[in-house]
Amino acid sequence: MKEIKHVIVLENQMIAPKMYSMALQSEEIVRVAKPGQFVNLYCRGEARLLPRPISICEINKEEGSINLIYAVAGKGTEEFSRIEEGETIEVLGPLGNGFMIDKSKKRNIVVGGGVGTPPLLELVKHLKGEIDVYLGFRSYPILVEEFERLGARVHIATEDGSVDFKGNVLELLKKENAVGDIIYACGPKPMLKAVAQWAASKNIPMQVSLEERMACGIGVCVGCVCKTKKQDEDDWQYKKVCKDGPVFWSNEVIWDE
Amino acid sequence: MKEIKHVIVLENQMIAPKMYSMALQSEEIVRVAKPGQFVNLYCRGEARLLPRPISICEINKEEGSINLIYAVAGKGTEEFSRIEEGETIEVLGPLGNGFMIDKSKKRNIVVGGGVGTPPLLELVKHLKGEIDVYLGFRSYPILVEEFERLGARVHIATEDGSVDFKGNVLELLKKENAVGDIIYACGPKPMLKAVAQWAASKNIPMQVSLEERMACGIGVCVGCVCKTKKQDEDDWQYKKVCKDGPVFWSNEVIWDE
Amino acid sequence: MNKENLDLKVNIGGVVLKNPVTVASGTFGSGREFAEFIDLNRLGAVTVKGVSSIPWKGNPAPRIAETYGGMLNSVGLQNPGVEELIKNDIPFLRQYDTKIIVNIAGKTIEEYCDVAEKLSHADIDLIELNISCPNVKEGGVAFGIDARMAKEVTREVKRHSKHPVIVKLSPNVTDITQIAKAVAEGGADGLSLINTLLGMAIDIHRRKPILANVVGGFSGPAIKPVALRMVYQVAKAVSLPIIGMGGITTGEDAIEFILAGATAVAVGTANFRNPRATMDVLDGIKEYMLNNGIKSLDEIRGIV
Amino acid sequence: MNKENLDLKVNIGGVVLKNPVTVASGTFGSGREFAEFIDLNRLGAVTVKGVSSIPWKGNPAPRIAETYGGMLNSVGLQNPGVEELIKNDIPFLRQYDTKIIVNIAGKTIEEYCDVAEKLSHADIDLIELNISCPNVKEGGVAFGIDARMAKEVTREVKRHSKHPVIVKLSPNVTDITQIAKAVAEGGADGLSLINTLLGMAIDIHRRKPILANVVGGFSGPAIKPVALRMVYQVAKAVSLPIIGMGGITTGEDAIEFILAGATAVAVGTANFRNPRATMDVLDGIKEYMLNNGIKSLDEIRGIV
Ligand SMILES: Cc1cc2nc3c(=O)[nH]c(=O)nc-3n(C[C@H](O)[C@H](O)[C@H](O)COP(=O)(O)OP(=O)(O)OC[C@H]3O[C@@H](n4cnc5c(N)ncnc54)[C@H](O)[C@@H]3O)c2cc1C
Ligand SMILES: Cc1cc2nc3c(=O)[nH]c(=O)nc-3n(C[C@H](O)[C@H](O)[C@H](O)COP(=O)(O)OP(=O)(O)OC[C@H]3O[C@@H](n4cnc5c(N)ncnc54)[C@H](O)[C@@H]3O)c2cc1C
Ligand SMILES: Cc1cc2nc3c(=O)[nH]c(=O)nc-3n(C[C@H](O)[C@H](O)[C@H](O)COP(=O)(O)O)c2cc1C
Ligand SMILES: Cc1cc2nc3c(=O)[nH]c(=O)nc-3n(C[C@H](O)[C@H](O)[C@H](O)COP(=O)(O)O)c2cc1C
Ligand code: FES
Ligand code: FES
Repeated sequence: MKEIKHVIVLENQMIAPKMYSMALQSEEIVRVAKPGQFVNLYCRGEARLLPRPISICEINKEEGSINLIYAVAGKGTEEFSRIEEGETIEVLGPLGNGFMIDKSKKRNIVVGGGVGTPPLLELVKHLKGEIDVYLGFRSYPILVEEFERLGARVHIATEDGSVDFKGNVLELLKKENAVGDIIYACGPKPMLKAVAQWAASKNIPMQVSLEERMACGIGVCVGCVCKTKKQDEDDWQYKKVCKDGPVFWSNEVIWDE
Repeated sequence: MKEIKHVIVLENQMIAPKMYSMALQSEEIVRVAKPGQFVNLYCRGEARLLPRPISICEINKEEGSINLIYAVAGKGTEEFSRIEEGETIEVLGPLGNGFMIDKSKKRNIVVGGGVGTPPLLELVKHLKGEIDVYLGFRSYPILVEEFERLGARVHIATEDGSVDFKGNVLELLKKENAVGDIIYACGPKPMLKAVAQWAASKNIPMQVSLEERMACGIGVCVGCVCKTKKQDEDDWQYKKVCKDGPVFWSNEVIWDE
Repeated sequence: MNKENLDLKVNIGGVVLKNPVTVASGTFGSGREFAEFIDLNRLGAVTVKGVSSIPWKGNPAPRIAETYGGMLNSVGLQNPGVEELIKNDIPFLRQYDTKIIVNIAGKTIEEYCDVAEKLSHADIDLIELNISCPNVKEGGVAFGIDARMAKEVTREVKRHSKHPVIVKLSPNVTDITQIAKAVAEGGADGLSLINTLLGMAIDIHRRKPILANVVGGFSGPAIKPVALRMVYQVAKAVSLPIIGMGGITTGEDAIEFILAGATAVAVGTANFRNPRATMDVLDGIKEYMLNNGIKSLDEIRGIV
Repeated sequence: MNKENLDLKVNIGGVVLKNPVTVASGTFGSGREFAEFIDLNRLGAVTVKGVSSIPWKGNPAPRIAETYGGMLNSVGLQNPGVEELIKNDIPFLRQYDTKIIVNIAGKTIEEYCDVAEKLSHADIDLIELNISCPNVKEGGVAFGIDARMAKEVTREVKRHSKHPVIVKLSPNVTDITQIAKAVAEGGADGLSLINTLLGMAIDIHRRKPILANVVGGFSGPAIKPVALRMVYQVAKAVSLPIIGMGGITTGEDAIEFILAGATAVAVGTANFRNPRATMDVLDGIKEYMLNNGIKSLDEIRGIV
């Protein structure tokens, strides 16, 4: 039977302002996890009942551990940031469907924005062919060396211009005349929407990993929906980000919300 | 200004089943505390907002610490029992008025029931003359040696007869033909009521330390009341246990609730 | 006395549940996902999420907000319609030795009756008539806050249903006993309460309500005192069996509701924090009975 | 911009508070005990505990129960009467540079008017008319759940009071905007909301309600979503200034209420857990204003 597990926190370090890297020991998660899936982390604070969904950033087969990278965004993640190595945390996962990896594509474009970047790292490990990673941040890039070590070409945009290109990731894609056969992306919704429009104009198929506020993470509460097209183009339905996603084909998503 | 302090827990040990002894470092409390006063302990668990009032059991001038003895009665005290030495706890106090010690009395009777026993230990240290301590427990006596070390004669009753006299403390008082000039008592209300009636029949003045559910502990919520007589015998009023007590003259208390 | 000879059976509108533990509609899907976490055979009943006669799209996201010890939702009864439920979920649930309660929604009396009628030939045990969803503007809650309308919709649905009908009450009323009495007059076979309170949360950084729908249904441990008070009041006012709910997380919570007069209890929001919550509640009830020498919950039901 | 040139002043019924932070009646006594913990001069106003025309004994103990993230009380407005307040507490509070709001209780319209009249010659700033205490059987809450009676008591108290009158609303109603509108028609100078929800807790070992009075007023962080929703609804429905309360513990909570439309905020149950809660709330409001470049709360009040 599935259950929430108490797992050991092997590492929990600040890697940038308000940004932490956490390693969790769990052979069970490692055994089945795929790039683009996420886990539910649970808070100790009794005032906070709902799980915090966090994407899997790396799956370390040898160590039997997974890596998560999370931003301190509120009370729950603030609580996580104070956990010391060796303590335990309650976790459920892996959850959701990961990226639908197409190894036949020769030229892969990977687009990340801010804390949407982490799940792309494990993804890149599974891609074949050329990989161009376009990342946008407010001011502190993360994971750049890690992507480079995997042989990807990394292109960086920062809003304040503190590193490399000053501007957003779409402007960077345009400026560099990015070309590819497929796009995998994760980041804030406005960024995904903008890139999806660009991809559509270039006729490049694109997968997006979405975020939404969740109550269960396992598909029962119908809380975490995104608007998607049905077979007949005019009609639409709400799909569950946690269970039907978090990865969707961008042309399925209705962005107008 | 007064404030809730984070103090260090010097000791936190089980002394009997579900019964713990906790030492807190606080020069400030030690400086002003009196026998029969209590402190508010606050929970970490966010679900539990209200303070847990616990009587001061001993005031250690040299160590600058106080001792508390508490039973695990519910979620809050259960939480306290898991605190490790060296950690901190939030505390406010001392609160309430202690016993009104009358050193002119030659023969002191001290009556304790269960977890009502602890505050009597510090009291006994301040009494002059002969001291007879009558204690009633369900089955595990506590603090017996401590009272004896102070030179008091200790008489014990247990409900299940596992130690000494089998029965309650009133029966013990009667059986031993207890005599004295004053009684100081703390314990469950039915016990206090019964002993108070006996004391009245013997014309011995008696002080009782009461318990009531509290929200503030500082006299503002008017939650923790006990029914007391007014000057004119027929009339009555609710007094605050936390601020007007917790110690009252037994003939002031109206026991019929 | 041991765990085996405890009598946990309860009777709701003529249907016997083997134990008093069910789930709150909308917090358990149709049970499929939870079958991976717990043995559904151990539940007295599974209450499936609200269905309407045709598919409902529900409200825009965000639909979820966390609050101190609770949560808000504005799902708005998104569901694939009763026919889909009958085709896919009922056969799945019937594999298990547990009763099936179907929560039904509608915007008009006709819609409610339509669902009830469609369910009449389905292999289910009880209908739970939801007249209290705060997330649907037309109908839904309107029926739950007006005694006359509550009585009418109950009577009509009873006429169209082959199954016993439990009516689920809204807590967002001045006097819940008045609605309970009206529904009893309408012929309800049981009551369930409470549905969610109406609440709100604001994102102070975006300066907007967190929920796209502005307000939402408030549930979880935070609301338990209100739920318990209402179950107590209603149990004193009418003699129908009550499924009590609102913040139940432990066996001790469940015992509080039973002492207040509930026949059965439903675990809701607690399922999100702990998918085994229903089992913990059931085990906790048994433990309390053993520790207190209680053979049947009838000994303590409503004695407060 | 720095802390000094923030404009925190608010106007309630013609009375200017130097900042929007006051306390919830009954959670602060008359301020005397809190003067040992905080500088009362920093409060926009002190709202003293409810007083009646003659002393009230209140309800039997236990009067307090803890719940998940909240508490219940059934104090029942124990108070020494308005004359005692005028003699002892008002002169004490007047030593401080803060406004004085006196919360008044009564069982009949005559009793309410009597208190208001007696206060007319007292050196206070505002009267808060409590028509919503769930712990007093006669009168009290009855006025708060009936629009007609709420209007009438407001009108009569206004006639007898020299001070502006804020009316404190009960949340235990189907539609709080209806009561708010009635009270506005009755001539109220402001509103405060919410009073406590009606709740209950049971001791499963003694198999009895924890409160001697069976039910009690439910307050604390747990109830914030209901309070915020009601403040939002009422702010949209009437144009009177609102003192928002219900679970406020931090500056962020206070900002939520102000975004929902509250003119001022009151800190209640939080005072019991943290005697400095009012100061934390005030400092938190200022910090939010500084971080977001807000000079006056008028810029954000009610914009949600
Ligand atoms: C599928 C998925 C994957 C994610 N992966 C990552 C990741 O790898 N790294 C990372 O830093 N963040 C990630 N997030 C966002 C992360 O879940 C939130 O930042 C986090 O829940 C905030 O919790 P908090 O208690 O700190 O914030 P609070 O604002 O105090 O949280 C209050 C409530 O809102 C919810 N919430 C707040 N912000 C978000 C958000 N952006 N998305 C979803 N729920 C939110 C919380 O879960 C909680 O229920 C992911 C979200 C989703 C849905
Ligand atoms: C003045 C005073 C002195 C006390 N001194 C001691 C002492 O020295 N040692 C000791 O073991 N106990 C003492 N108590 C009792 C102690 O306060 C309770 O046992 C404790 O608060 C229970 O908390 P809990 O969270 O474990 O129980 P829970 O039942 O989970 O508590 C729930 C709520 O009820 C209150 N409560 C429960 N039982 C009592 C009670 N008997 N009296 C008052 N409030 C209660 C709690 O404070 C809390 O607000 C004293 C009580 C008072 C009023
Ligand atoms: C996400 C969610 C969805 C819900 N959907 C329904 C529903 O479809 N029908 C219904 O009658 N109640 C619904 N409810 C209300 C619950 O069944 C229950 O009455 C309420 O949540 C109180 O119980 P709890 O505090 O244990 O969750 C829903 C509640 C939640 C949290
Ligand atoms: C112990 C206690 C006593 C109260 N007494 C009064 C009162 O005398 N008059 C009144 O109008 N409200 C009274 N209230 C209600 C509060 O003023 C406030 O409306 C309510 O508690 C909600 O705010 P909170 O959640 O911040 O406490 C009392 C509340 C508590 C907890
Ligand atoms: S979070 Fe519950 S369905 Fe997705
Ligand atoms: S506990 Fe608040 S007055 Fe005693």
